[in-house]
Amino acid sequence: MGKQYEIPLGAQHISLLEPLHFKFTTENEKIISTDANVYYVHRGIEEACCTKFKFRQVSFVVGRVCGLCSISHSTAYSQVAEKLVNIEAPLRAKYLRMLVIELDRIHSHLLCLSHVAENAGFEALFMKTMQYREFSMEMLEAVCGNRIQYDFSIVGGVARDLKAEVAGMILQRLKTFLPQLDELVDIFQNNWTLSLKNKGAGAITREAAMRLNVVGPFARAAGLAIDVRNETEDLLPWKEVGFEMVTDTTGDVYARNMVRLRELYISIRIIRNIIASLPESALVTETKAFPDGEAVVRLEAPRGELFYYAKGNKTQMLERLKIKAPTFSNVAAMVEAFTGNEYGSAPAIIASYDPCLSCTSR
Amino acid sequence: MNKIETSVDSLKKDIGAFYKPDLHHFMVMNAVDLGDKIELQWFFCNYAFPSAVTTFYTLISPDTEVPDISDIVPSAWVAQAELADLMNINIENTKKGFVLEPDFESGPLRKKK
Amino acid sequence: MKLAVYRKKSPWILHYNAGGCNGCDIEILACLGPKYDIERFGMINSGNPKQSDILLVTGPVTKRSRERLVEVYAQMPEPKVVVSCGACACTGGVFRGMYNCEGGIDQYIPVDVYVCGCGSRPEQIIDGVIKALDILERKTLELEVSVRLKKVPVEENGQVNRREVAAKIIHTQHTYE
Amino acid sequence: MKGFIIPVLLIILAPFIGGLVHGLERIVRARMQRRIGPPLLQPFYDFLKLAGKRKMIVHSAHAFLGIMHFVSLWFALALLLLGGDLILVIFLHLLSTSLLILAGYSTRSIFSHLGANRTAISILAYEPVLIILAVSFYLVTGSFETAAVFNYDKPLLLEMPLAFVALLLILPVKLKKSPFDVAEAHQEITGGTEIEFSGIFYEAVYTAKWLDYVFCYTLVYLFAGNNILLGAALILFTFIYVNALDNSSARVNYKQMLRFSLAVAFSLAFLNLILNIVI
Repeated sequence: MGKQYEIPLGAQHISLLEPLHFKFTTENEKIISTDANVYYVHRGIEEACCTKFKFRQVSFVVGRVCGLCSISHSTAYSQVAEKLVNIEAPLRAKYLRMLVIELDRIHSHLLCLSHVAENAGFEALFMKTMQYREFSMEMLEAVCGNRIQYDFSIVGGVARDLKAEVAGMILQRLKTFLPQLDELVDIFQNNWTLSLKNKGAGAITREAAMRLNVVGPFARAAGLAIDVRNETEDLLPWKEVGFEMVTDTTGDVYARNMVRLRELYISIRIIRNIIASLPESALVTETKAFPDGEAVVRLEAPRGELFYYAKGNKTQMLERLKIKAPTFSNVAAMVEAFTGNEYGSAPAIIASYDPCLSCTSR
Repeated sequence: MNKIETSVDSLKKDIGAFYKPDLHHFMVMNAVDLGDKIELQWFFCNYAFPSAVTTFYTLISPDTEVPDISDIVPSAWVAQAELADLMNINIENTKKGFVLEPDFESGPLRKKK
Repeated sequence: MKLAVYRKKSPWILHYNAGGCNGCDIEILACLGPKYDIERFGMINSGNPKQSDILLVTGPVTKRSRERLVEVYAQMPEPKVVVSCGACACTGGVFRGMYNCEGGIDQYIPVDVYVCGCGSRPEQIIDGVIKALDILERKTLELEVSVRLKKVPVEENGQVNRREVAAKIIHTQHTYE
Repeated sequence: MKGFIIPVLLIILAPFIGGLVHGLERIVRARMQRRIGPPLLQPFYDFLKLAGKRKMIVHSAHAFLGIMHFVSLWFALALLLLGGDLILVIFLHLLSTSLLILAGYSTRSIFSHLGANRTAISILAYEPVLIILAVSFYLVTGSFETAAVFNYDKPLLLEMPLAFVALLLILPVKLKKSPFDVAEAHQEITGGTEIEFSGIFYEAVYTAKWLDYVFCYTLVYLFAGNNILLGAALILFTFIYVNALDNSSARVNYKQMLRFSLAVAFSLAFLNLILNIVI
């Protein structure tokens, strides 16, 4: 028995993007138990959505829940509001939503991978991934008009159309991105020091993932096939555009990296299929109805399942809006998966969870 | 959405009979303030039929003590701690102060009288 | 030798998220990347308050992060400047008036440069930091002169009454050259 | 007299040379990462800026230990360049690192403690190899004095190639570069022992890093004997090797580092020692 140290990580730390506090109890730098405080970013958006903003404005507010997956939030809200006012978005709007969600997934996954690389002490790989990621930011800017916070999805449809020259540009940039992605896969798979750091770190078994209700790449890396895109629902026709489930078995940092990288290939395929088969229709379904009743919507954000519950009362204001972000489901497993690891791997493990605390605490 | 009514007393029995860890996925716990009553909801979905969402709901008065289901669903403590703070309801084994600072009036999501 | 000139050439950055949506934070991360490369101005993301010159803050101040914000600011040695990134950090933005938000970091710490935008583009952030460097150069060393007590401490029952002493300290105004 | 002027000049200019090396290294690393990178004189700008910052100290002993770390490292370097006893040089260097470890333990910050722990462990990783190197030099040249090495007329690289490889393997530990930069580990413990230093006292620790560059590259130069051209080539090779390694590897944890350096670097150096005894 060595002496036990308590190591605090956060709320301000160079390896963290956002305020998050972990307290590790360690023995010879081996983590024995973990304590987490994830509610630094609680702002009270759920309350404001029901008292300060009308239901058509809320899709812009919920985009600000999280800057990384703002399109997933505004799309999920738009869908739940469409259910409440009993309309359906046009097919072209659905395809454009999927296009932006997949572009957003590319940028989010690459950011996560670069963050893992930096926290593992691999600065050059961080720079390389950030460089390759810039193309997705430029494409998002070309499609939506902003690098982050797209405000693309509105109640009833989407706000902007996809121009033909932008579509051509996306296809061209994807062509240059594909060999770069192969290069990243090669480095993440074969670099010896990176695999020393990543293999076996922060591992979680399939049983534990099931017991703790893990979602997203975190669960898929452990072998739990849970992906909302796999549903055959009519909200967004993922299967039409070539979705395929990606899973791994080991559940460690390495497997999570691999799942993210392989999902990027699927995303590229989806984007190509969408651009090839973009249907012609209106962009927005107009309605004058007010929200009534209650509805739930699930959507696959880059980090996992996003869940929206809304209840209307036939006025402009919603009665209740509940947002369940992907990281919220993962908090319990995040705390458990540290046990038994070196403190030195902890920053890389945190980055590989891809935690989004502004989603979690709203 | 498949809604099943339950009560505070039979909640643990109902969820315990329904929930299978390898079949069901607990999503979140939610509460809606209906004025004098609070509606509590527990959302589950199925891995095999992901579009089927099952909801357990019950109506309680604000001072009722709600049973803790984290011995059946281990990850439920996060949702319970958040709801206890935001709705100012009593949940068994759950301390307040997880979300809000101590100097803040509790229950911001409750209806203002 | 005027050392103030060199402050401009080697600004070390400390980044703190006081409850924002991550949008501005990933743009700050993008600034470090090869496309924008702020290291060519000599900037390092140091991550240690004791060795930093510029505090980049994003997000409206939430109630739980406010103490950390003030603490991080207090740990930085003078001269230092604060740059608030994004609409939320400047005024509270869309979160202004929400129950757990304070609305803008200038409620707690003095801000030198406000960078607008939701989210701020990397070009804007770099521009804001360059503006902050001019202010950093003009800050004088008077800031670090500690205030001496002018009067004899008041003794009450044989003990120094610190509250009364503090009330009588003459606060000197910080001035720019 | 001529042989005396150059070492003295080198000793006086050591911080400047080290700063230039550091600036060059930052540019080289940035170019390897497809960036432009800072100007060459950036370390000196940092130096002058830190001189103008407010002096915040944790306690006076902590600041004093930081400055003494710099001073004793300069002494070790001076002794190395003036042709002193190599064993003494290594132990003076050990002393200066111990002062930094003491400074790390003297504060209450947990990161500082962890950094001190890890610095102590990295000493364990590189110090045995350095000692064996000194003994090998003695076996080849017949003297522990570095003056004898500087005047040795054959390149030592050919006589003890395995020792050079061992030195190359432990240099990343010494210079705090990936994959063995556990003592600094910016993303884990934000600089380790140097976390609590600020202002002019941080400058001492920052400049000591520059001296470490000169110290390490002088050790590399020893392998060239009196052949200046070969020495310059060796230093250039080592410089590129260290930076390329830094840019192509992640950080390993301290146990893996210790295992690697004791199993591979130490046994290489030991094998070299045995070969030197036999031949």
